[in-house]
Amino acid sequence: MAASPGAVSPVSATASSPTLEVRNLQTHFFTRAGVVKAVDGVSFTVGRGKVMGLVGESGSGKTVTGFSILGLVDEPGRIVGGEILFHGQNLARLKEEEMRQLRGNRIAMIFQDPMMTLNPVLRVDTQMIETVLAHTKVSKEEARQRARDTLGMVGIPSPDERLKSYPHQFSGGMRQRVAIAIALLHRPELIVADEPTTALDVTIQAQILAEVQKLCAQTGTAMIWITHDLTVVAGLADELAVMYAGRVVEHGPVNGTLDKPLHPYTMGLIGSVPSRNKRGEPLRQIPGMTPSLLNLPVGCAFRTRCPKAQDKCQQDPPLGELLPGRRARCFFPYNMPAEAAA
Amino acid sequence: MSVYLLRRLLQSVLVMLAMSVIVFVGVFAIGDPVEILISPDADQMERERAIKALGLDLPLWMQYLSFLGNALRGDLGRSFVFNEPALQLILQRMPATLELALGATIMALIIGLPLGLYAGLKPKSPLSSTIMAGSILGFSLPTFWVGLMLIMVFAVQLGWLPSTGRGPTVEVLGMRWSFLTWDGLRHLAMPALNLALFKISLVIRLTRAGVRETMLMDYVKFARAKGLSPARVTYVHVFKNILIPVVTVVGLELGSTIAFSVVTESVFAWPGMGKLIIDSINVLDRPVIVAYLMMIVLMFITINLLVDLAYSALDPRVRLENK
Amino acid sequence: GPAKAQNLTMAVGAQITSLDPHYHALSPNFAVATMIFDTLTQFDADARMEPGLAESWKVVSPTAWEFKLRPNVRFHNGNPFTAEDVAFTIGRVPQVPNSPSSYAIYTRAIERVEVVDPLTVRFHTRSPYPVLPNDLAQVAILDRETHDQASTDDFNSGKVAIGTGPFRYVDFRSGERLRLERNEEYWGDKAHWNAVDYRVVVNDSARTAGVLAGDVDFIDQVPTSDITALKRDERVKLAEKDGLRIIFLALDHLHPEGSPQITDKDGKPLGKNPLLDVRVRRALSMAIDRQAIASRVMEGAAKPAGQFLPEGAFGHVPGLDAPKADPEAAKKLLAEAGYPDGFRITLSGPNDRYMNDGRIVQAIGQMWTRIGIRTTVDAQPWTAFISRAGRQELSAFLVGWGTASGEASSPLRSLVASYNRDKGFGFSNRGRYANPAMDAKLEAALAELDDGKREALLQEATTIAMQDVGIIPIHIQKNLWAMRPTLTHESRADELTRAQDVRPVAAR
Amino acid sequence: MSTPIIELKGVSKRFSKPLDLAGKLARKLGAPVKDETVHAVDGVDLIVRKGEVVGLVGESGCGKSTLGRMVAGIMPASNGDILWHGKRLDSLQGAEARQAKLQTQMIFQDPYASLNPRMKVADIVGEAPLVHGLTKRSEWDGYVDNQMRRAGLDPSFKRRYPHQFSGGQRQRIGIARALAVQPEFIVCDEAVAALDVSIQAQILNLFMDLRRELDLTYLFISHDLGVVEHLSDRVVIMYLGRVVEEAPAEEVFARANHPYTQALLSEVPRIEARKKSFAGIKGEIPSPLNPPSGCHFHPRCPHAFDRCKVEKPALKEIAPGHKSRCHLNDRAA
Amino acid sequence: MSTTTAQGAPIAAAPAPAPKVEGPWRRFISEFAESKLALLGFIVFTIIALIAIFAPWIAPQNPYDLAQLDIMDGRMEPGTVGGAGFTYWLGTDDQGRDMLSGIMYGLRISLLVGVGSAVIACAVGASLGMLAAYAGGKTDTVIMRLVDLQLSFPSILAALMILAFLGKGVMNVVLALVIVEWAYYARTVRGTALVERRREYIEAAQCLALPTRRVIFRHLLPNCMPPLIVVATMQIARAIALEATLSFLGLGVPITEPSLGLLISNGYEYMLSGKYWISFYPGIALLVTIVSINLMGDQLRDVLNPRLKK
Ligand SMILES: Nc1ncnc2c1ncn2[C@@H]1O[C@H](COP(=O)(O)OP(=O)(O)OP(=O)(O)O)[C@@H](O)[C@H]1O
Ligand SMILES: Nc1ncnc2c1ncn2[C@@H]1O[C@H](COP(=O)(O)OP(=O)(O)OP(=O)(O)O)[C@@H](O)[C@H]1O
Ligand SMILES: [Mg+2]
Ligand SMILES: [Mg+2]
Repeated sequence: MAASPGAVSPVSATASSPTLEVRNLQTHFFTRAGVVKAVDGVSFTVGRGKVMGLVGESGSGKTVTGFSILGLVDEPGRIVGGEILFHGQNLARLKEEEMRQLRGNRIAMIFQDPMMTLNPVLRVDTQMIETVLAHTKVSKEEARQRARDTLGMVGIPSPDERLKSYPHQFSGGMRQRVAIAIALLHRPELIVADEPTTALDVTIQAQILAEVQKLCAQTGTAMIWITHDLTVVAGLADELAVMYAGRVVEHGPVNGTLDKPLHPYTMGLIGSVPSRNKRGEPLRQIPGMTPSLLNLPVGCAFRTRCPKAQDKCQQDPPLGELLPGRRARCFFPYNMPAEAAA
Repeated sequence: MSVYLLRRLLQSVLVMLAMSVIVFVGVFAIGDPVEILISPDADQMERERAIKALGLDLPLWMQYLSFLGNALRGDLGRSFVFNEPALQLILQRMPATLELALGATIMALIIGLPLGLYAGLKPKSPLSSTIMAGSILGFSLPTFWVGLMLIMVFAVQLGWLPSTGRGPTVEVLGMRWSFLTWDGLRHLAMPALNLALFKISLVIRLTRAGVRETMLMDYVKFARAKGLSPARVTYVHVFKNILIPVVTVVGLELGSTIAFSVVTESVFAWPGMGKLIIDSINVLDRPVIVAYLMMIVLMFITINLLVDLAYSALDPRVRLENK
Repeated sequence: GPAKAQNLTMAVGAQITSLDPHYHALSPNFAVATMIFDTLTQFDADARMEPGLAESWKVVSPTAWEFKLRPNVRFHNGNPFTAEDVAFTIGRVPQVPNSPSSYAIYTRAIERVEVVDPLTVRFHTRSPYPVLPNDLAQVAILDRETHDQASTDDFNSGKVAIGTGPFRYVDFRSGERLRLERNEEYWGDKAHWNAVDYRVVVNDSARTAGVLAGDVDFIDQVPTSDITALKRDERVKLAEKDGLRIIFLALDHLHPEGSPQITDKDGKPLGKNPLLDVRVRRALSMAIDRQAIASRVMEGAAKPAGQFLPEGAFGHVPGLDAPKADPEAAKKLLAEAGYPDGFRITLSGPNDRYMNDGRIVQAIGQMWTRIGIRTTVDAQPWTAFISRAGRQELSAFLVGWGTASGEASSPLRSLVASYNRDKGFGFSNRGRYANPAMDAKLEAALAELDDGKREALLQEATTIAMQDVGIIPIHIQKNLWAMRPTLTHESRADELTRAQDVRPVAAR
Repeated sequence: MSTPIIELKGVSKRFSKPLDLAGKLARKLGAPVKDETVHAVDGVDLIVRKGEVVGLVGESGCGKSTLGRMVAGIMPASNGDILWHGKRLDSLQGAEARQAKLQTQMIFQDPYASLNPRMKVADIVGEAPLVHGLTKRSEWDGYVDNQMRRAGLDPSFKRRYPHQFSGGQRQRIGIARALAVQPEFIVCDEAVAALDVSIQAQILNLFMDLRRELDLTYLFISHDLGVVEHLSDRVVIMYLGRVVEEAPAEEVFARANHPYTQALLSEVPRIEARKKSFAGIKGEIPSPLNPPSGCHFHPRCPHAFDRCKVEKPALKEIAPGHKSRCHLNDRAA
Repeated sequence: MSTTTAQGAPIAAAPAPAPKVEGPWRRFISEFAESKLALLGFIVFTIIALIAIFAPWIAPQNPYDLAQLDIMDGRMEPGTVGGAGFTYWLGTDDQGRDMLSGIMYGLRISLLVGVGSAVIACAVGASLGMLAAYAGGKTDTVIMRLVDLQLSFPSILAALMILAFLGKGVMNVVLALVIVEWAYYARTVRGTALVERRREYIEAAQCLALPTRRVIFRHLLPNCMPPLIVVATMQIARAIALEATLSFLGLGVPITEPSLGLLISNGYEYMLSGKYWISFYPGIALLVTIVSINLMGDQLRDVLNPRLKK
């Protein structure tokens, strides 16, 4: 086993090594209509205590990326390539049982729809306690205690009573908080949050974002925050990865990326946020539609919609570090110092 | 809750009233009971006497009103044939039918749930296809035919089980039950299986469909994301959810099981209500037919109510109004 | 085993509706009654009258009969049997409340019962009534002391199921089974069985399967379809007996200007009722191949018939045989009657009442169709069928008649005598056939106390009815029983299935 | 000023389950049985003039859609009057009623659920014009093509079914369907909420183009303040069935008066705000089944005082064209 | 921005290449055909249906014509040559009816009864269910109480009484089955319609001022079809089996025009005596028919279930 570097090495999280490093991940769905390359060469890293925003439009592969990390890709999907290094250990190679030990324990996930993630016929305490007991050998009472504490932590008043409730007795925002509490039960090192506030109101969203921020800061948990809402990421994340058609097209710190995006797609995305536009004036929009993942054109997938596309774009651009700490998958990026100089 | 019960009660009364009218008119339309009951040696005078004795000389609406009047006092009339209170006749035979129907239901659950679960969890495996194709047999083969086959194989050829009839009974709660003795169970086995066949298929299908749908739900994936063992995901998260439709339908089917026991009871000479009703229809014994149908409707309504209550107990989302 | 030999388990195909022997005149009920109770007179296996609780009887005047009763007979509860009991019984019969079919038809002729002494009783009739002993064979005798005020429920619950018969009541569950034990004090031949389990198994195949599987020792009403199988099987043997039940066709005589279910070939009304023409009736009768029906449909369990009763019965006309099938002659007759192309007719019948009833009507349908009468066959459950037949809605239909008394007066009076409410004639004459010549002969016979003269009159009446084709007789059923090979059965012509008729082979 | 296209006067909508026989009986017998009533919309006054874009904002469940449906004539009001060009909507008969209905069209939140999955695009778009005689069968094809083109859809897609389109395209079908009956007024009920930012921009642009070309009037329902700010001339803010604030758009975003509006504005995430710390209004949205007494917002309001709990504040004009429903305004005065 | 060359020019605002150009029918068919079993069921059912339709032309005998039957040929074993020199490949029944022809004609009756009753019951039930869902209030209550009444009345008993009332005949059996079955459809449709009615496309149709009838039948109904079709496939099978049971109980179709059920139930009496073919071959035919319908139904259920699709 030692032969495969970093495979089963006992995890000693040094401050320098990132919590998660995804390298060239490829997850494909083998459907009747053909192979859907939902994730096709995704790479990014998330450091300890950092929040990484994963943005991109619907269908660009954000959720599948999240599921790939947790090893929850179902038939007909399969991880066909790449590495998912969690503290250096490649999750893609783990056996199901080993993966199960990690899930909910050291890596947790929060799903998009707060109405659907909790089992409607089980009480909240059951759903929380079973999660505790799945990974630690404690008594039921201790497990309940932990559940109660965690519920309190996410700001649910009188957790004792609430534990005995069924999910339908909660509002959407509270359910999402329960889901977050479940994710936090084992103080995971990594949380994948898949659009956890998209279905919620602005006011409730704000409450949850506040909760999350506090937690990351306190526990040093790394977080991948999946969303298509740039404005949320702007306020929350440290780093940003932008996905387009199954690939990360840009990756870098939030500040730089949002202010001076490199990739034309990122540029277009930011441009279409209404508040970035003058009131009443036409919004800047990206022309055209997202291509089908079934038959992507060769080369840069964005080129048919890109204002800067050229012949060269018919080749595949690599995800290169174009500026320090900032990588993009483009031959003709924006905001390059050279261009600025020119 | 009280409103809910009250509403159900009112509805039941209406339904039973409607039922009694339909049956009265229906039986009247089929034919003349005296024609059937009377001895061939009789003459016209005897016939007239019999008509009078059975109260059939009055116009139908008067017969109905007097029935209604008696029914309000708890008297559903006396059987033309047996000269016993119709209700008593039915109550005597009810345990036999109930144990048959319950036996069949339990059998259906014991056999159907595991098979359905397997077929739902592994929809592509050859065994699942076999289970599903096999389950079609459950409702394609006519009950009476399967019944006779069972008798031929297990009683006539192999001699393992008694061919027909009900075994020795034990009196509990003032009723005679046969499932408490070994011989009684042996007698029960074949008819119950015969009756269960359709329900086994039903349970398999419901379970499979339920499992397949539930497996796609986000909360199942979330349960896996929590790191639960596959067994816990299946047996707690999935199973409890599919139990709801299964229990509902199986409960509701109990009513039709009792109705379908007509066929099974006549094939296996099982002395239950089903046989009674067929015999009564054959001789147009109207008081028994009416009483039987009233009982069936009452039973059905009760079962429906119980199912609804069970449903609300199983599925916390459903609350009978007004908490 | 030997222990088992003392017990008998029987499965019968007909429902027992009550243990009250006067509640519902129905032959399965009567079969049960004759196990627990006795009658003054009774029929032997061949339907001949024999003494029962009465040792002898004689006519003392045209309207009075004197019966000598059997001495030293006791009811199951030890009460002695006397003439008072007879008088009580005759009084009770018409009084049973709610009876759907009363035994009073058998006692109605009696105007008064005179108790002469404890063992002599005299019956006074309203008019000369030759068949009184036959009628009394249907009336179970009860104990005045025990049964005064006894209700039908009391019988069913076993409280007063007490008679003088060969078996005593043990347990009765209606619709399921009756349990009996031997009456050790019985006055006649004691029954062989310590205990009898008399079960009701209505489904034919279930009964057959039961005897094949060894769950029951004895069954009745063996379906003809199982005859071959049972004959081959070593586990069982069959018993058969020519019965008294005739299966026949009745034809519509009521509607002269067109029978409801007869049309011409194109479905248009004929304007008249062809069945009123005796040539047509004869043609219909001649078209039927009774031999084929008996051998193919009934698998041998029937005898082609040309009159109501089998040979040996009172009133049987020697030489009045079943008509030979002759389709050609039938066609000729039809042409003579003015129907060279035939017509259309619906032949109805029950499908759940007589042995193979549905199959017989189909077979007859085939045969009629072959002589040019296009026949639609309509077989329905008895309930629906008989009501329609009773309302004279049918043109031709199949029914049966069992002559329990073994005397031709019964079918003549009920089936072919002109419908007459006051005389009580033609009650079951659903086709409304009417023939005054026949009526006259019958009426004369019914008032004739001399057996010889009466039989001659009955034979004449029968001959008239048959030659006029008042009904079309098909066949007389054979009754079938199946049992373990170790048993024998004294099979009865009157179809009754009773435990006292069954014995182990060795015990004979 | 010309008569407004739509005027709402004290419009309310209650959803209630009337007691049936059993319920009444039980109440007679003394069981504590209440009929449940949801005040989805509670005494709303609103005016929409020709050519205007009115934004309607509020939390989920506050009654925005219900209001929109009543305006669009899908649902009758329980109380109050809805005037269409000065005429009471419920008093209109025959052709005029149909006209009123057709003149007001609605575009729905869920672009998929609002399209009949079993109809071809051409039928979805062209059914109503044909039924209402806006086009003849012979000219139908061309008519449908025009409508589709106007909504930015390639007419060659018209034989397809909704599931064969992407979200943005589906919303365009919905728009084409509404435009095909030549309305003057369109109610957009969260019409872009389900769409991606990039698609959302396309649709919003389309709305603005159409407004210019066809002189359309919009009631624009949304909970996304950013979108509303971008699009509308006037903004109406609802809380639990009541209008709490109403003002021209600039005014609202510059000088929000009602504490709820202020809280709402502070929560809107903005792309310019980096690593901000979120707070959230405290408390959950109360149930409309039994709304808080007095001012509905008082349990969550940081400035609530005793009066707020008992007395319902009135909607008062605090500046020209700027109304607010808050007791604080009285206090300041 | 200025570097954009002619060849690389963006295809501005070009209508997106739509996901997949496949009509719902084609998609439906290809998804349906995914299951080999369902395809097999379809093929078998087609053959059965063809046999049933063309029975009068392909059957060796007209088993319903009494003139062609001869009881002397009754109960002959398969392969026997009958009196008229006619080979009975599957034997004969008690009336001398050629079983092969009997089965072909019987299929006709059984399918007519099964499909006929399902179609009519579906039409009646669906209309009432839709009406109940759409109208709501009192109409809904009355219809649904009727449904309850019907469902609580054991179907066999109902059919028994109806047939006893109406008399025999294929049409009466169909009618009885319709009366027994409509409630299942009504309940199913109402359930779906209640959900569909709240969908926004119905509101959209209302908003377009379309006439109510049009909304119900053009918009609501088609979307309530999938569960209806699923129920229908089950009910066809159920109706065929129920008809067989009714025949067993002495009701059902006329004995001279036997359906598969009646053939089985006639032959049933001969099972014990080893004349298996009278009951066995019709049984096989019935089994194959119902199995093929259900194999199709099973796949339909999956194909039509949007939740099982991603
Ligand atoms: N089970 C599956 N079978 C086939 N294709 C799938 C499956 N699951 C996902 N995909 C495809 O993978 C692609 C990526 O899906 P994913 O759910 O990751 O998108 P997303 O970025 O999360 O979008 P959204 O914002 O809508 O959630 C989509 O094109 C989708 O069609
Ligand atoms: N048909 C109905 N029957 C009963 N209550 C209803 C009905 N429609 C809406 N309501 C209730 O009325 C209130 C307002 O609903 P409405 O849909 O108008 O809210 P909304 O502001 O549009 O919310 P969202 O942002 O979630 O769309 C809610 O509490 C809702 O539960
Ligand atoms: Mg996603
Ligand atoms: Mg809404």
